Amino acid sequence: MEINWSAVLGIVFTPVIAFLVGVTYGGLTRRITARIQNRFGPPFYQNILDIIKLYSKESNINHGVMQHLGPVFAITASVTTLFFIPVIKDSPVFTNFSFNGDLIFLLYIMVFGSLGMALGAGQTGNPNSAIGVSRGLSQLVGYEVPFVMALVAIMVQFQTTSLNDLLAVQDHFTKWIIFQSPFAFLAAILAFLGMMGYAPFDVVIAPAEIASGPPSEFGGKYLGLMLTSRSIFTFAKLVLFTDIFLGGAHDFITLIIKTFILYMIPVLTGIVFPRFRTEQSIRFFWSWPLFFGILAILVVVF
Amino acid sequence: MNKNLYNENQTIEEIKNTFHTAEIKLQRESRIIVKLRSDLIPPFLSYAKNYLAFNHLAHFSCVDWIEDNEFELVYLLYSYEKNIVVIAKTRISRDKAEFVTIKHLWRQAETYEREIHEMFGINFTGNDRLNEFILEDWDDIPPMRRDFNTIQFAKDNFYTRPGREDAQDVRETITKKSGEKIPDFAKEFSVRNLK
Amino acid sequence: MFNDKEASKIVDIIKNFARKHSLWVVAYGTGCGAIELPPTMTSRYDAERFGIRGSATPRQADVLLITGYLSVKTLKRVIRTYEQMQEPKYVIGFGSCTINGGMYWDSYNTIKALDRYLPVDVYINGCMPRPEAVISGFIKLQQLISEGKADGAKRYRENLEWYRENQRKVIKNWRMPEYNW
Amino acid sequence: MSPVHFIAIPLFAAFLIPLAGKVSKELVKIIPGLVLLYLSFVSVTLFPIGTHHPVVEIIAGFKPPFGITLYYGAIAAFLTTLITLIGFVIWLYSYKFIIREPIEKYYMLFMMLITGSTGIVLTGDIFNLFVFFEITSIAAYSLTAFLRDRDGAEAAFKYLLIGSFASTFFLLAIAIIYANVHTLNLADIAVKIQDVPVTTRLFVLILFLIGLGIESEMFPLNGWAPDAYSQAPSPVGAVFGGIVVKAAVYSLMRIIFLMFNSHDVLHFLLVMGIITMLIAEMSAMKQQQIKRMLAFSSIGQMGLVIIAFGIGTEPSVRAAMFQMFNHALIKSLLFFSAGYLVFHSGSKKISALDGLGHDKPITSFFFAFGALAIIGLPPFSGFWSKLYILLSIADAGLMVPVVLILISSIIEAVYYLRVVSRLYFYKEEATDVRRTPVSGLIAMGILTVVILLVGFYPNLILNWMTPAAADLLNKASYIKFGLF
Amino acid sequence: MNSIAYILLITFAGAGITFIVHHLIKPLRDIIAITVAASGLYFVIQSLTEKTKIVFGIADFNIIWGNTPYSNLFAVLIAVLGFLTILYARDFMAEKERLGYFYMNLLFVIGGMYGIVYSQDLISLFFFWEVMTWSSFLLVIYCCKEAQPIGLKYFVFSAIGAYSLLIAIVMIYAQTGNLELSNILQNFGNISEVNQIVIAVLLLTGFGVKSAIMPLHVWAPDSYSISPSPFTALFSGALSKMGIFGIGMVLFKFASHSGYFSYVKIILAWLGGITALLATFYAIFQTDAKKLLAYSSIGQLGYIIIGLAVGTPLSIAAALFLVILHGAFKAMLFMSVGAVYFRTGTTDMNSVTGLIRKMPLSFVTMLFGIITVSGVPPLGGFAAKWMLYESLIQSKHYFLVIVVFAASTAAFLYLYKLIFSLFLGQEEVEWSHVKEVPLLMLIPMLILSAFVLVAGIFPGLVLDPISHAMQYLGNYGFKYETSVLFNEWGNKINMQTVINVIGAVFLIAGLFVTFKGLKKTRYVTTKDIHTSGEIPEENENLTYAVDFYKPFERAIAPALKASIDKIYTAIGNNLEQAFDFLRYVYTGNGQTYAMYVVLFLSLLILFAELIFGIKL
Repeated sequence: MEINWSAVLGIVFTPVIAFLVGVTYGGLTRRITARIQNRFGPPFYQNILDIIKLYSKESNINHGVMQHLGPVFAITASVTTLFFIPVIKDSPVFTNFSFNGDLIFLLYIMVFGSLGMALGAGQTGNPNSAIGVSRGLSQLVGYEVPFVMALVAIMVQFQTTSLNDLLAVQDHFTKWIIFQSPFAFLAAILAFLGMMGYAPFDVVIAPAEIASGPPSEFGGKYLGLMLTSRSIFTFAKLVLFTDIFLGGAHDFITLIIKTFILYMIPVLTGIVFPRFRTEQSIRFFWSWPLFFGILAILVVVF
Repeated sequence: MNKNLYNENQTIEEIKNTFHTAEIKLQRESRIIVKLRSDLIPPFLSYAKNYLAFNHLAHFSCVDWIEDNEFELVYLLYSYEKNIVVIAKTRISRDKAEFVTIKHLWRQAETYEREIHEMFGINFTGNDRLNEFILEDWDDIPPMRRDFNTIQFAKDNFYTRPGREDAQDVRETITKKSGEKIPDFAKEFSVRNLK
Repeated sequence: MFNDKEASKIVDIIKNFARKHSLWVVAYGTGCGAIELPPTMTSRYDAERFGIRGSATPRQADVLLITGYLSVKTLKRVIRTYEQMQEPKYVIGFGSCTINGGMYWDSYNTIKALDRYLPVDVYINGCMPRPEAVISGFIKLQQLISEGKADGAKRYRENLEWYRENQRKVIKNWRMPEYNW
Repeated sequence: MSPVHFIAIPLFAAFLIPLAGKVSKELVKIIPGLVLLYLSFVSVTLFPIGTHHPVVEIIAGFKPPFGITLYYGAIAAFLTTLITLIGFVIWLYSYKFIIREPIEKYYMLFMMLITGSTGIVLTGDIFNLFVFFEITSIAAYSLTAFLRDRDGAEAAFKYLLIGSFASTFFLLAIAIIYANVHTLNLADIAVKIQDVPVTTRLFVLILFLIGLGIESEMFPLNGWAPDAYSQAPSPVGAVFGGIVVKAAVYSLMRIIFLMFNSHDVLHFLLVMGIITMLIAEMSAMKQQQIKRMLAFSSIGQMGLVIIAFGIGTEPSVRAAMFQMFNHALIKSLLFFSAGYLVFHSGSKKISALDGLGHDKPITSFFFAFGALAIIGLPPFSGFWSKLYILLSIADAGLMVPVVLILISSIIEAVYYLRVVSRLYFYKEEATDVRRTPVSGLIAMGILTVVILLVGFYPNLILNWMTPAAADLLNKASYIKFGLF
Repeated sequence: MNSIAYILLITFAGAGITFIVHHLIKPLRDIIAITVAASGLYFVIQSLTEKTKIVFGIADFNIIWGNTPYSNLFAVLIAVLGFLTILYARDFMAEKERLGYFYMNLLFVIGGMYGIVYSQDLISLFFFWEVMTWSSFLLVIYCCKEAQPIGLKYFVFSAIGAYSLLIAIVMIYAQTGNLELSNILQNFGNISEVNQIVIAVLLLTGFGVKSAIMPLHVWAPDSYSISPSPFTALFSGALSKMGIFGIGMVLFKFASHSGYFSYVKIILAWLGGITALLATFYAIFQTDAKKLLAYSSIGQLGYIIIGLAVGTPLSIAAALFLVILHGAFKAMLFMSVGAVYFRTGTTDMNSVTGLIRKMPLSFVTMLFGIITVSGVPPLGGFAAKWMLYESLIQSKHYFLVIVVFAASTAAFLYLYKLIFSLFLGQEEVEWSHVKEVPLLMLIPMLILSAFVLVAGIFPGLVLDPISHAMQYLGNYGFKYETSVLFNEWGNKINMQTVINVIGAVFLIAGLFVTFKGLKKTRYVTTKDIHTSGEIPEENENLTYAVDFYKPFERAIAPALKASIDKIYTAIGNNLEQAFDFLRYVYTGNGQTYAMYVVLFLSLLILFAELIFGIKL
């Protein structure tokens, strides 16, 4: 059977590129935060060095099979999410499996990773990680509801649940969904803040309070794998949002520009805001984003 | 002493006519030193607290007079209204180091007493928390007692890196400048003769 | 085209380069030196330029800072934290108290020479070194790492008995779990 | 082998027992058994004849409308079989149960009761009906007081007081009818009642309703029933629940359908039936004593039968008869098992029954079985009869009674299952060592087997119900045969 | 005799025999119970192929038993779950007493369920419905004294349900004159529209009680948690499906074409949604594992009801798929909680902790169970959820989608709490004696886990019988392949690729993590954790389980106040008071009774014309 080389190429390279872009974005965030705090900050490739250092750790500790597999769940979820999103519009290399899945599948696969990590963190036995997980899951319920509202509003407006159809609809600059259904975009972006886990909503991995929450017992290669999957996941979410709202990207450069702009929203809000308590963040997600979500659906219904 | 010391004198008068045996001395403005017999301390403290408005126990410490074989307990009381500090001193014997707790007057006295118990070995009856406080697994004699040779203990238990012999004794430079003389009893503790 | 020895050499170079530029410090201040760390991290001296970052738990950390005098009680916790850290780990001793007891040279409660109890890689002298000195200490550590000479963990592992014997001399009731490196 | 035997033989036995008592105690116990056995044999053989073609028996040669005639139709056949069978089982149960002193009095009264109820069912003459009514009532009064304790006497007195009301009103009604119509034969009255002036007919109807209403325990008139049932010994309670009340309801219905067969009267009966059922079930919920609870529950079931009769359509009467049959069986089973449970636990209180399920497994199994059957759960016969009643009511187009019946059966389920689960699950250590005698177990066993049998094959009984319902309903055939 | 008759005969006879055998030879009883269940399963499979019908008259109604594709679906579920529960019960109930009573009632319940599913006429449907009710009642009150009030509450609710069924049956009989299902359906149309609605609503309440829709669910949590574990697996797995079976019949076979009926459907859908949401919120704050699973089971039934009530072909398929799946994963979860109870003696989540290394297979079963319940891709739950959401979106129930999605996201919370507090977390000395459950209890759990996995990869296999059933229900067709699901807008999801991708990435990452520095990776106990230098003693309890979701509780506290249970208990109590007034009616002294008689007489005479009318 003839192997579709470009597809194989896509499968091999997409995660690598995603990792690199994600990691550089992480590095740039640290540099921008430093700049805002009036200091130079680490070089942009600092995150890569951190990850290489973690992988090069000589001794690794785990508390059992579930913790051993926790990061594996995380990386599986992020890579699978990546594969099911058309990274670059109708380029043979970078569409991977996006024709087989749809938005609802993506919604669930994004949760698969955090559940796997939660199970791994659970087995460590460290009370801090358990507290972190309970906060994480409560917040998850918080931001999922407005996000789904936004997605439902879009799906109904364009009568499709598949990402490729959405991309096909947004062929021209004015056709972007950010303009066609602004309320859905607003709800989704506010939910995106919760998804990224930056400052206002980083109660889950609060370093001082609960010793960095779930990953408190993860060291060495486990932490390395977790950070890799986190960067890939960030890239995947960014691409997902660009595909839904900003009409996807024809080539790599527009993709980078769009994703970077989107990425700056949670980063900049993160730097400015102090940390919310869990119930405050849930109440936040169920006030303004929910209001916009309902508005988005009402707009579509009438 | 030109400030009018009305408050201070007033307090001294009141203390004098309730505790006749007390030696009261006005050291300076807003500071009175009272020396009492050991069994008069608790009544004096409650009297000062309830009647003379000395409602703040500033400090409670102990001094080891090894020469007279006595411990000296020093209570510092402060009155917000009168802005005066009363220092109540008393002497208890060093061998039978026993005293009564004043926990019922000020709760924080309990912590002071625990520290004194750990550092000087004075047992306070009525304070039930005289167990291990700061030092963990300490089995030697209470370290703040003057008969406890700190340097010897440090030398035995801890490895000290060689090379401090020619260390300059900071006290000599001070005395050289100000012309004072190191008292002979402190001489033996200089770094030089650390064997 | 190049044999196994060169390959492992290149891998070591990359490893050391990464380890050199990403030092995660355990958030664990023992003595008065801990107050020196915030200024080194924040905008004026910005240790993050060198990849130095705090980490909440010993599992994630590489560098253990002993900032100042180390009482016997804290030594017990420090040993436990050190043993929980992962293999290429380094210890930096801050100030004269860790070098030779400092001003507490005659105290009954503090240890006088840190390297008898823990394998120290870098000492920074000064009765609390200023942030510049701290950063120079880190730079020194980074040099040692790149030359591969920062092998404190290996030394600890090899002559564990000697370390244990010193530690037991100071810590009376031992009751510590085994160090299963 | 004629219907007269049903009356003559038990009456003769009733008088024979005191004499036999002189000879030997055992004989006294045997005679009623033999008599009832023979009677049930007779009833079974006569059954096909009766249902096919009603047999009219003339006593002492006088032709109707003067002489006393016995009308042995389909319904009479069914009821006599029911009475004799239940009578035999009750005799079997009380063989070992009644051990107190005046045994021959007990069996003599028991025989009188059997004679009275069979007489009510068979007679075609209204005055004769009154006579048999009196026999049954007197036997019932004295049987209630059989245990000779304070409560027994008080209950019997109450029953006597209200019973005498019933018989006086009944007699008054007969007198008025006789004054206007000059005949006592039921068929004859049925023909001549039309030309009696309306007001007197109205008055006679009210008197009949009150008279027979008291006996068939309609709502305001059934004050006596709970005390009588609970104070009488349990076989007597079974007799009341199983036989006496059935005969009373039959006579009320016979008179209503013959003489006052109008829609309003039946509607009135329906309403009274519903009220009786609801009030009885609700008060059963609050009872603390097990036999009083059973008494109220049997009043409730009778209310259900009256409702079915009140509908007045052919299927509903058939369902009512089937319900009467089931109720007789299940109620006697419940009274029997309750009798032994009270006997073992020493007190009438329900709370004393805790944990009896473990050390008296068989008796409590029978009680639980009876409880499940009476609620109307599927594999038992109670289910079919309740179902048919509901179907016939719905057929007649009324939905409200259906809902009310179901509500009352929910209440019934609650208080029965409360007792059952108390029996099985409150753990108590075994205090009483006496075993239940075998004869009691056999009696209960027979009833359980019959209930299960009818539960699986209801048309065993149902096929006989259709002719019985027809016989009760169409006045013309009764008159034709009655007047001979 | 065809297979249906065999099934019913064997099951009911088997129940009787087991009861008798229990009193004679104890070990034989288990073998008989297992063979009875196995033969039931065998004949059900055999009956799938043949189209049989048994007709016999009983009391001038003829009883018809026959199997339709729709009933085959449920019959297979009952057979499989029944067989597995009895297999599981053998060891679980080994040393408990009154086992004859337990097995008899269990087989009665299974027989009752077969009867319901195979009955083609309303009389036998009601007959078996009642048999199932009282035998399950006897099982609910099996365990102990506290079970008695719970059992009574269960019986009263199911009696209300059963009697509303009976009223509906009686009305149908009054309207159409006969009770066979086949000709009822023909002339169901000519019943007046109002009656159709009333009958439908009555049937829905009747079946709704059994499938625990919100207002009628009050009995469910207590009864599920108090009854013994093997029976709870069957109770929530199969018994609640009888309610769903009925609702399906009503919504599609008895469906009247009047406009109002669509309102009934919408109300039912919203009831299902509220059930799902509130049940999930209650489940989150439970401390007892079985109570938690009970509420979760009510929530899942809410989804099924939504699927049926929405009515588009895809949503019915989702509902029926969930029926099969819910049976499997709910039984799995109750069995693994039962396994924990079997070994530790308690299901309280605050005391049991850290059993993963001691009971690995039960852990795997529960892991598969919670993955399926949460609907995360690799396993079957995702296919069901996917179909449900697609159908809800396409059928314009936008806000219902949001409610359902909020409920299923909140489900992650209690699912994680369940597996975390029982299996993960600190490994305490207190539970060091625990070891894995015997083999016979493990087999059912593992079979169900395998089934759930296969249902995830090849949903088509399960969808085939479902599409036949839907053909029977109202010839609804929907497009699907063995492992690709489609929605009405033509979008599709290929489960095969999903599983391949996840599997491949998982494998590569797993190998990488395991073999990277394999020699130097070491296992440490849960006591060797970062406690900032302190050394925890051996028996020091570091578990975090009490008030696990306190912040979430503070966030949604207002929503939890409303509880229907209080209303019901209030009704119950003042009904009790109402009956008290009767004490004044039956005062107990003769004179008042005599006065009643006279009063009644005078009343009759006064209102004679009114009561009896003139035309006597």
